[in-house]
Amino acid sequence: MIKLDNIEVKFGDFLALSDINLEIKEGEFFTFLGPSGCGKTTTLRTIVGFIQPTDGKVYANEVDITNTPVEKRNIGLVFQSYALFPTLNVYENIAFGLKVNKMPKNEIDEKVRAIAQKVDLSEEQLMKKVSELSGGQQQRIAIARALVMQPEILCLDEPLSNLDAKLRVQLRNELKELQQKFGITTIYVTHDQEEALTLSDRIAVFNKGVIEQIGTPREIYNESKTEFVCNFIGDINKIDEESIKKINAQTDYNLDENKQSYIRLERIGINEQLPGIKYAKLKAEVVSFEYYGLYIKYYLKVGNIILKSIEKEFGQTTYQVGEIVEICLNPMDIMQY
Amino acid sequence: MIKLDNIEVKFGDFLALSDINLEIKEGEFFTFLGPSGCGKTTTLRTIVGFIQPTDGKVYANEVDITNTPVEKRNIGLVFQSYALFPTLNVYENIAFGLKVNKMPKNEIDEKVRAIAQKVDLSEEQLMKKVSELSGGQQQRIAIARALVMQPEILCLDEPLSNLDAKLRVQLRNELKELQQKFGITTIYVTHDQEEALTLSDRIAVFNKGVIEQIGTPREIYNESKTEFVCNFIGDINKIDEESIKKINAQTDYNLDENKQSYIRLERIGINEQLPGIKYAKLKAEVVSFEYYGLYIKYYLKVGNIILKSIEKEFGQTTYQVGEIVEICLNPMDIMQY
Amino acid sequence: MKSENSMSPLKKRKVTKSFGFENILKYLMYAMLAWFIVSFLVIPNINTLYTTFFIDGSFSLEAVQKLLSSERAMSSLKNSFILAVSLSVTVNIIGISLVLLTDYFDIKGSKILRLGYMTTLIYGGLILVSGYKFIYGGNGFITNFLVDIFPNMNQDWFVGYWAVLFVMTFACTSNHLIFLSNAIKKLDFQTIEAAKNMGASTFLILRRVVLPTLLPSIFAVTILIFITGLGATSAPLIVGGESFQTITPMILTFSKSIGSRDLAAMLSIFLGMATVILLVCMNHFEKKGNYMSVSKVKTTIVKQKINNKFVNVLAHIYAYALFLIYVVPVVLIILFSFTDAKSIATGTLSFSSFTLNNYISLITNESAYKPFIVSILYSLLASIGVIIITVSACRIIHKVKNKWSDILEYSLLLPWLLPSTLIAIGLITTFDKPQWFIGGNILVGTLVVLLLAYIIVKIPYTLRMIKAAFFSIDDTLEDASKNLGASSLYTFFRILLPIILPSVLSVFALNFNSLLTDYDLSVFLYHPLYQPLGVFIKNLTDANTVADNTTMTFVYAVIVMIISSITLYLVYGRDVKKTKKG
Amino acid sequence: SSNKADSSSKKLVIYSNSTADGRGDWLKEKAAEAGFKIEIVEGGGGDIENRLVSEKNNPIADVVFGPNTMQFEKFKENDLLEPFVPSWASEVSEGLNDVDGYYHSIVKQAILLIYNSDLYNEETAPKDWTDLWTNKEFKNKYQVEASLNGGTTRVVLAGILSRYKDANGELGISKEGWKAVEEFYKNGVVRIDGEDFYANLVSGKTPMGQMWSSGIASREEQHSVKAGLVNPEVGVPYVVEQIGIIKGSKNVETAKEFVEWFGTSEIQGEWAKEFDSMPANEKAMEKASEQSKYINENYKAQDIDWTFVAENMDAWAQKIELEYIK
Ligand SMILES: Nc1ncnc2c1ncn2[C@@H]1O[C@H](COP(=O)(O)OP(=O)(O)OP(=O)(O)O)[C@@H](O)[C@H]1O
Ligand SMILES: Nc1ncnc2c1ncn2[C@@H]1O[C@H](COP(=O)(O)OP(=O)(O)OP(=O)(O)O)[C@@H](O)[C@H]1O
Ligand SMILES: [Mg+2]
Ligand SMILES: [Mg+2]
Repeated sequence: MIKLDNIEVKFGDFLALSDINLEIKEGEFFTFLGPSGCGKTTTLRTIVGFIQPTDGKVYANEVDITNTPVEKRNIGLVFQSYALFPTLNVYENIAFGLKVNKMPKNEIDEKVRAIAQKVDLSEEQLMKKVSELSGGQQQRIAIARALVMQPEILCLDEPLSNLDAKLRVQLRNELKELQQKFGITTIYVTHDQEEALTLSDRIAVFNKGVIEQIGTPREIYNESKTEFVCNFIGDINKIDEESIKKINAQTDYNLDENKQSYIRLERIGINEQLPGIKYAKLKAEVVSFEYYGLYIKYYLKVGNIILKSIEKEFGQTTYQVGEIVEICLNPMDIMQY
Repeated sequence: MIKLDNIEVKFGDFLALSDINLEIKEGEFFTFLGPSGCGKTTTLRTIVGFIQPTDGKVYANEVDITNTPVEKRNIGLVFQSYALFPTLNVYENIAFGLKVNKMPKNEIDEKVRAIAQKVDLSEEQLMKKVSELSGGQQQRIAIARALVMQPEILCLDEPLSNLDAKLRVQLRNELKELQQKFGITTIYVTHDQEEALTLSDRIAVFNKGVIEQIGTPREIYNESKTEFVCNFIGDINKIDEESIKKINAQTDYNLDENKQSYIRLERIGINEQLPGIKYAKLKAEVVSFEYYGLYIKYYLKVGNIILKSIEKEFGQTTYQVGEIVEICLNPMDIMQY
Repeated sequence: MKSENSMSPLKKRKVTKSFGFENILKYLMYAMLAWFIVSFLVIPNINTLYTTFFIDGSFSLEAVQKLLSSERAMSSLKNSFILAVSLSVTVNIIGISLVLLTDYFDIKGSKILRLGYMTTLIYGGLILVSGYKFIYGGNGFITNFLVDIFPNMNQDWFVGYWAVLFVMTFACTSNHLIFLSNAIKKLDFQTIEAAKNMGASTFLILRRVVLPTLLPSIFAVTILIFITGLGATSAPLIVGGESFQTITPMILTFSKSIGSRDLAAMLSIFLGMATVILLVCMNHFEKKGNYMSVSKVKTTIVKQKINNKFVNVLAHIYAYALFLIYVVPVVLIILFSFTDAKSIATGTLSFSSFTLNNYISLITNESAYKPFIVSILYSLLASIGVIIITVSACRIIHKVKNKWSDILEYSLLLPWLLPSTLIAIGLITTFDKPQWFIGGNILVGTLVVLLLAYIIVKIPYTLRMIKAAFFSIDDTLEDASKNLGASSLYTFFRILLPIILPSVLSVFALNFNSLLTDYDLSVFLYHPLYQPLGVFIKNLTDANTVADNTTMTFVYAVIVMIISSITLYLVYGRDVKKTKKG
Repeated sequence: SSNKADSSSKKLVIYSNSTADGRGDWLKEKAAEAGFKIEIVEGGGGDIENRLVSEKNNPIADVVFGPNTMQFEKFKENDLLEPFVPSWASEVSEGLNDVDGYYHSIVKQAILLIYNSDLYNEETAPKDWTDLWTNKEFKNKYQVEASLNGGTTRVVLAGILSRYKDANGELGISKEGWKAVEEFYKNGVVRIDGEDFYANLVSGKTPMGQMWSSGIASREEQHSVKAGLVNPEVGVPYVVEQIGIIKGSKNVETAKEFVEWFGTSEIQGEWAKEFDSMPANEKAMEKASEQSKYINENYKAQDIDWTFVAENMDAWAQKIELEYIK
């Protein structure tokens, strides 16, 4: 569907993107994830056509579109700030692209109303000014405005980053539903790990203008290829040499003691007997915990380091501060770099 | 420390607050939680003195301060958007209140530098324009500006709501640390449940201008007094009559079948044998799941309803879509209204 | 998607205009602008300067010498600078306090006060100064009143520096009222509350928090005030007396006498250089300071109560005293337009002298309409023309950020460097003969030349105001429109223009109103058969007429005020209604 | 109004500085009766001059009348005029018409120093311009003009300065002469823009000042004041208002007809009667008012070398503007 071939983008002397290679498949929900300033927006803008790469090619359906102007690529775009036209009402915003294409009035009307219904905008809301609608409704207008053009690809640049937590979760779900309803190929830009994990079919993790890893959420999370990805994708524990030695001693697994070692929070069990595999067991002291409702996060002192672990919460704090517990971990879950 | 006695606030005809009674103890981290427009900010502004209640009294250390003007109450305030003075540099922003109080120059200097150090602002940053600093640093300036006045109480109105997820978590922790370091009585306004749960000593849940419940995070979460609180404080499952009947049949617990019944996600176990208490067991089909990294959220069909449950993630999806599982739940965990 | 698609590129969209056409239009616009600037801004003015310093082809500084040795020229020049500087202070004091009274503090009746303060938008120049003289001058209303109390006082107390300063201070607050009010409304109100929370008093907040944030707007209006002060004409002429004459009337006199035009040009260059220096300084200050609010969520301003009772009373007294200063001249002009010459001369009002004759004679005299029609049409066309030119220029300056756009911007500011009379002379000396770059036409003696002149003098001001509007547009809107397939042209007209329209309209109204009674430019360039209003009114008061036309000038003044009020209502009044409805 | 002019009437644009006080309207009406539809463009002498010069290549005016000989000399020099000798040229007093036939005289005007006769009588009033500054009693009692672009003002200056002609002096004027002008301005009161001289004369603010003779009668009536006219021994400057046709006019033939009509003793006589002017046409002089006749007979013309004045006037004006006006 979309293929980036060795894309490089420079702003003056500054190398914003280099060596970007990726292929997005039809119907896929593909996410660009990365910290601020890593080049996600730049990549997206290269695909949409606002930026001409200094090197490399952009292919759409195997045709080179590197030099096709923005207006002629049929790629929908939803901006971070929505970029709704403030002087037009909701209806006119959605109809804008169709009008530009000189579609007959009645056809426009039909399409606008159809898409409005699909994104749950009422007849009444269509006639309002965009500024009179809430953040969530504005997002739906922005999406409707892009979708009504029947683009083959829909690009979204951090569409949720301006919203508060509750609304973000709600809209995230709406977005996913819409994407599934329309089956449209979607490129999604975010720096929110949770968003990337729950929404995406595949994720490309960006860092400083290069792609560090491309893969499914599970691959990215559990088999992070680089230390950066491992750190960036979610909360993590760093294990020191001493503990690694202990783990090596207890299991027949041979971890490299000189490498940086990491393990995810949920892979550490407390006082747990897990079946099957051979586990390493370490003594730990509960130093503190944080209440999250859904789960409790425990801070456990093991030797000289603090390891975090989560436990599902059953109404009572299972472990008290000061309590000595035994934690178990599977050496296979340790990622080393 | 602070006591609100039967506070009522009207804007014209609109009753924004009624019957607000609460007491905040010294050194406490007290949170106002509630949806948008419920009156959190109004309550805070009543305490700070921007709003005169139409009825009721505000006490500070048992002294009636209802009619004391803003300038004379020694209550620090950190605004949602920080409200830093754009024309003053960081140092001048922090020194502003002291200067207003006509403190000698050298004393101001001492205090500003001391507080700056405590909130981790470097000498160099002190001389910068506020717009040149990042969101997190700006927050610290805002807090330093309030703290340098040595207020007895620090009020914060959604100080994190403008930030992105990663920064929010980081700053939340910094905030908690600062509060503990200074041991200052803190009133915190938020609509983010996670924030409220992890930060607070006690929470007051607001809804439509009244307080629905005051309590510790655990009380609020696990013993929600009203349906609203139960729904608002976190993700929840609604259980239908049919399932309640089954549960009543399996246990000697007698739940009211005609009431609305709720259970939290983490209180539902899948294929689990929990010791001690008598559990109800229900057959369920896994219909879908969502990957969160830390845990997986399963959607389980039980009779005519879908129940959600979370499981700690150990690298493989424990249950497959379509799989028939047995869920167990403790009738005591069911909240009824 | 479907297999037939898989080998084709993304579905091509129909695009409104073909790409080539757009490009041609774009370059056509560039060419037109370049042509306009070179033909009408650069060549005529260079021409003036050339003829000033190159007498018979050789460079000469005779003019400088003459001026330097003229006490009168030097003192007038000095006075102009004194006036410009002192106005920059006094107008800011009054202007800022006006804005604070109407938009920041909670003053009773602020809506009516605002209307009163806005009277300067509907009349200016000669009419305004005459109005003030009519009140404070020798036989003026106030003077008569004062003389009754202090019989020994000098009746001609209202002359000289203080009189000029007084009149111009109150005459020049329009820009504050419009642009500073906007800035106050954009203030981040939370910063005010934060300061309050830290114990700051109302006035400390004003000084330390509010005013610093308004500085960029204050800088911008200060430039305008300074330029106005340097170019002051009517006020010094009428109330300056012998002790306080400024340079512009002298430039005007010199430029009317062909043999002395070099002096006029030379004096203008002094003023121009001062303006340049000022612009450079202001730009420097503007860049140095930081005034961007860091707040993401702004709360709108709530009017501040003045807690101190005494100060509150004082503020109200001050507000209403200002109101009277603004409104009384207007009211009296209206009242006296219904009286006879004698009442006006003696400054007395009585029922017996009330008459409708003035208006009747205006209505029945067909030649009296003509100047109105001429001026309305000219002002309308010129205001539209100047908007078209500056908006297209701003579009380029905004989009193309390079050396050329800088040159474009600065060349459009050129007319600020010369007083309007010199611009008129530049046009005359350049276009009184066929010029190839305008197709071999002669412009002098045609209707076009005055239109051109009106457009030229209004460009710098318009540019500054509209540029600000352009730079506040969210860039992503343009991207979004493009992404939906719209051409640049379509995007511009459908998306960008509507956003800047409010600013465009207010600048349009201000331009229209000020051109309506222009005299300085018109007198040089008007087509003799189409006399504009400013010239017409001035001729009415000319010393060579025997008939006493003072009543008629009052009548004309009233009608001008009515037209200006209608313009303002069309721009602002309707706007207010719309937002209220919405 | 011009209703009487039928559609066939011939259109003309006329520039003039001499159409004030109802002269313009009167002329329009009379011309319409004679079959001319004229548009009059009014303006001060300086304005008219500037206009004609700048419109040289694209003239709008067909006829100009009113400016004085000095100014017409300049027009001629600038090649702005079309030569035409009307039949009435011979009826004009000797030496007033242009010898080359470019312009011809219509009205003579004495430029006088006048005073409010309620406040001064022949005894107490000044006897000559020079008294204004030599006699301290008149300090700040007379009005002067700050702008030297007006025709009358320039003639007054010519009257003063030509008394001090000195080939070695600055701009042809002796030191003494410049001193005189300096004193003249120093002791006078500058007229403020928008103020009316006669109003000030009546009120006593400045009871003396310059006036052109044909304007006196109408103003006396308007302000009900009697003006005293100073009659210096050296005489008073007379200026002659001329008429000419603009070169390049699109209506030269009509213009010629108009000039032919306007200068006749009949029209000039009526004009003189109506507006109290002193016609240059000797035949028309009979119809002039008593006062005009009186002035004509009793106020002798000051001997002024107009060529010399015309050559230097611009430079003088500039010098005075720069150095002597306060
Ligand atoms: N027009 C430009 N000129 C110069 N540098 C630019 C330009 N646009 C982007 N950059 C730089 O390129 C880098 C990548 O920017 P980009 O906007 O792609 O980041 P991003 O990953 O989208 O970050 P964010 O999450 O903050 O939006 C940044 O360092 C940015 O400063
Ligand atoms: N000055 C005012 N005049 C009129 N109504 C007001 C005013 N201030 C607040 N309200 C109303 O009072 C109610 C409570 O407002 P408040 O700002 O306290 O809500 P909040 O809980 O802080 O909400 P949010 O989370 O959106 O900040 C809202 O319905 C609001 O519209
Ligand atoms: Mg970005
Ligand atoms: Mg709030």
